[in-house]
Amino acid sequence: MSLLDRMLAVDRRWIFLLVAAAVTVPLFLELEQKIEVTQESRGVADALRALPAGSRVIMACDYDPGTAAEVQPMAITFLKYCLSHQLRVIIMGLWPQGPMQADLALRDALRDPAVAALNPQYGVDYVNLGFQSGNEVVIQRMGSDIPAVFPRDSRGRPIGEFPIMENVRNFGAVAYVFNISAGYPGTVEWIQFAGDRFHAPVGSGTTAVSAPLYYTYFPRQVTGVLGGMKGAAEFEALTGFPGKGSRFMLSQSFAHVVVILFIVLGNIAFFLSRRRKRRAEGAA
Amino acid sequence: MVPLFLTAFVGTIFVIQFFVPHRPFSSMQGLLTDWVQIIVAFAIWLGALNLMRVSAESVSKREKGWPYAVIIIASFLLMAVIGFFFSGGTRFQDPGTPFDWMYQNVYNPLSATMFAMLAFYVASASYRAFRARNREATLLLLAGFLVMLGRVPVGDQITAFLPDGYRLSNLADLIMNIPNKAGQRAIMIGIALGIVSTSLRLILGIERSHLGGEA
Amino acid sequence: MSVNLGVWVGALLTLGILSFLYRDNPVYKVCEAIFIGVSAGYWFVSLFWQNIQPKLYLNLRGAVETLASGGGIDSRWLYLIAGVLGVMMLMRLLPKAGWIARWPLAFIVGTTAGLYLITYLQSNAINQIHDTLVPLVGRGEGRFLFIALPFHVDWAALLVFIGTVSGLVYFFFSVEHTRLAGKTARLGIFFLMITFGASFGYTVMSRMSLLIGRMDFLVGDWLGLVH
Amino acid sequence: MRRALLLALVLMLARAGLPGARATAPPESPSLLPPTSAVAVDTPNDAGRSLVVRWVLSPSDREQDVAFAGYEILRAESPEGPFVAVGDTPARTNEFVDNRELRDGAQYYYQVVARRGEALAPSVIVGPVIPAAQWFHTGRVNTLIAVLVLSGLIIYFIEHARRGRPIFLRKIAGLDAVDEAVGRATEMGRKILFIPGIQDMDSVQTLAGIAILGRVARTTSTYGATLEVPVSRSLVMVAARETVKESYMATGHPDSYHDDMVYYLTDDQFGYAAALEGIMVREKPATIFLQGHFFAESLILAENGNAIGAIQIAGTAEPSQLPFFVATCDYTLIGEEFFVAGAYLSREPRQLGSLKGQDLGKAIILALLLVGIVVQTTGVFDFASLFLVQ
Repeated sequence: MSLLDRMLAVDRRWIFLLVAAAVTVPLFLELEQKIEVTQESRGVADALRALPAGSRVIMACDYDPGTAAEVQPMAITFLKYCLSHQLRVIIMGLWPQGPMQADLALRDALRDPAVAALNPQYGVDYVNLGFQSGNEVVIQRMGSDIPAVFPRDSRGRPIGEFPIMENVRNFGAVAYVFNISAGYPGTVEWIQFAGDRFHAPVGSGTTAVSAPLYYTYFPRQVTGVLGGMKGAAEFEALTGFPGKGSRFMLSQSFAHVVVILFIVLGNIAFFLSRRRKRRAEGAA
Repeated sequence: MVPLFLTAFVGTIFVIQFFVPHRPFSSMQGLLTDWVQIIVAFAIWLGALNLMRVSAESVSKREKGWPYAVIIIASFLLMAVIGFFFSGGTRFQDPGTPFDWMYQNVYNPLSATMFAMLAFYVASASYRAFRARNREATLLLLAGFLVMLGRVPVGDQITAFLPDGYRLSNLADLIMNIPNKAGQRAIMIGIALGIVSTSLRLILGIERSHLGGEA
Repeated sequence: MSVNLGVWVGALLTLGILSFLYRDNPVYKVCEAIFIGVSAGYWFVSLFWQNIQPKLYLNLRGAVETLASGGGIDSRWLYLIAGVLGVMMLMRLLPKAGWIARWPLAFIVGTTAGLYLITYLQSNAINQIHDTLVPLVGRGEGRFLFIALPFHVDWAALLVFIGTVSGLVYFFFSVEHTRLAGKTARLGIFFLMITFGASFGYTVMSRMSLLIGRMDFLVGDWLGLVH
Repeated sequence: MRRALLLALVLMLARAGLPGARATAPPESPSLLPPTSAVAVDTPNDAGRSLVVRWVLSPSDREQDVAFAGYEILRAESPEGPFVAVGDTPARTNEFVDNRELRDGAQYYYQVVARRGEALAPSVIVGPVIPAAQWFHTGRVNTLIAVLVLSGLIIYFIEHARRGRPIFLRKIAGLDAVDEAVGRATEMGRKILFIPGIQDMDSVQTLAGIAILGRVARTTSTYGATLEVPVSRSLVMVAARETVKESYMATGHPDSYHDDMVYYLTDDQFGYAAALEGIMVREKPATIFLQGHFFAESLILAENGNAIGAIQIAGTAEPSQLPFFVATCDYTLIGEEFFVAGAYLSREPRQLGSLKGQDLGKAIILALLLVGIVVQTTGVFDFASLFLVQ
């Protein structure tokens, strides 16, 4: 077996080990990374900045722990920004795990000094309406009657008890919808129903997998898109709340370089070995 | 016959209500969407119960790997009992309930790790399988490289010698905003037409494979 | 190192799943079985408290109470139909009555078909056509490379337009891909491949982020080596 | 040379589109002024019981005026009052949708009050205005036309095909490769693996995959090659068996068919992938078909197929998995191509007909795009506005 063939036939576990090292080692390094901001990310931050204090925003959490690494930092930053700028946040989810992830994000956000200084109150400054099954049908229904879709919050209390829900009948009472999306149902449905049908301004924070598709809706159908952990880092930079997104950028860089090197090496070995085989066949 | 009628009836109502805001369509739409939500909840229940049935059969027949089926049943029951009886009823998601503990410390890490495993597979496929075997694949990989590098800070660091605005991050922006947008749009329009025709066939009862052949 | 029991449980389960990378083993299988069971239980519970209880049970209880107190029959009784359809869904578990599950299924399929027919047409076709149609040439100054032009040209929009049109031509099946159609389709596949390349890059990015999150949990939250 | 030009063009474009500078506002004025020229109208295109109040912002409502609290909306059923608060909006909003206990056909009057702390500045009273429901949503005529035209075309061509009229579909590269791939496996005396994805029969993609299986089975039966179809759903197993059996009957090789060719592994996504991985490594099939609805497991499957050196022909409409297939497989049926292949091979007239209808829909869109871009650029008429849906 030639060196090339052996190179191609290397045990996968070595590759696994290299990848683990590439993402783990940078976690120990403290290197300042300059975050280049894309216009899609800027779109989300600008839309938030344009909202007057007291406006209601919906944070729709359509993701689960499986993809939380990418989008949880966005939820945290979004909450920090809103609660420190007197924007009232209505949390909900079309994925059952979404509102629970939002609760985790809330715990983090409420610890931030800028948020803690304002001492936001449940039911007044923010509320968690919980999960509702039915996918896009839920959004469609919210367009005409939010209280009918969410008669109670995630803890089973009637929403009539909460000042934040006063006069909220449909998207007309909501100044911005920020959807954190990890697939279906998610941003596509929010755009199609809340945005296109009921004209609510929609912004999206999403996994990198979905970002290329959602960019197509920008800027008219969606005001902004945060794509993956990089998007989270950009959002953190734009709002001035540094967090996990920024911290992980170095690992992300390393990981990408490693993958590219793998592809290049693999291809070199593949083509050299193929050429050698052809030559051998030609000689024979 | 009934299922075909139901599909046609409900489908037509939802098409009409887009164009006719007047009652009764507006209120029917509200009621029907509520029903859908309830039925969908039962459908997901069905999935969970089916899993229990399959696992129980596996245990009773002592199939290969049946002890794992016991673990599946046990962890399902544990989660269900905790959620129904020991986590404060409708307040089951409150921070501090046993249900919340299970979510954070069992469900959360397991689900996150399952997906994180894909990173390893991507890496090994990068080495062993992603080949510039033809013009299409070459183009794809090149665009992939540029985006991968351009979307992390390292891309701009290795092209720092170029003037601002001509670096890898700008090139990645360009790829996302021009060819990606155009390609996605072509695909989206195609998909839209495909969905219109499938939906139409469903409403007209031409397409009925979901009902298990003839219904 | 963490002293929190929950973090330890999470870390051990994480390692159990990761052990599959070395090779398939019983520890991995146990963790996988726990995952399957717990997630099914999770859905089971949350759907009950967040959907069936408030939407079905409370509505019907309200209707019964109204009737019992002499208030007559109100519209909430209609929810009984949804409940019946839901139970029909569960009938699939019974071998003999499984066919009845087609009714609620047909109901859901009808809703989806009706909703999708409109929304995809609107959001994915009509709105995208609208966004593609922008003036390509306008008043003002423009340039082509380094040559100044007496009018403004929106090169980006022009390229997006060409890409969209040629991509559509590729997905055209009634015409053989020869001559003009063939050339345009080839241009279309060029745009499509760059699109896939972009998705490829973003998917890799996504997967790596998830791994970073897990590794951070292990070395940070659990071992406490990173702050 | 052309490439250099393209690169230059690309770089030039990267420079375009810098954000503009922000304007600064004049200093604030102390007294509180009311909003001017309020109007109230029936909410258009709705189910009734709703009215819209709009106003021009009070001159006091500016960003520098932090004490400015917003607007309160008062409503009465006669111009004399009594006026009752029905809602409020934050500063710098100029519209309020009132849907609080309104009756269709009744008359209402409104007043918009600017608020700064305790200070109030009411607008003039506007009204009467009467809420009503509409029978047709006027902002959606374009969508209605699109629905009717498209549906008409699709139904027409389904009927057309059903009457047995021929429908032309172009060649698809991945399908032409089927013979070659099967032939190679036969020569090498190795198996052919057909993987129809991990979704159930309710996915259109699974159906398309099964249709392609029918064609592959015909070829394997005539070549005498060994076909294996491991599946992850019991219903898919039933359907796949029927299809393969039929193909073997049709080519006159019913004896070569046996039920074990199609077998069930597991419903679990990664369990299925792991089992297939084992099969691939052990049996080293020469050709692998990946045709159906795939998710994250696609990568694991395609990688292993590649590692054992099999010819791989993939097809799916799942956008997130397509890039991996293109990068790892020899041929890939992309999106619609995959559906067309299924319909084309199954020869099902209704499928063929609706595809033709779709294609004509695409032709219309193409024509609209080409005409539209010219009209839009010349500026004689805002063609794009025809595609605005409310």
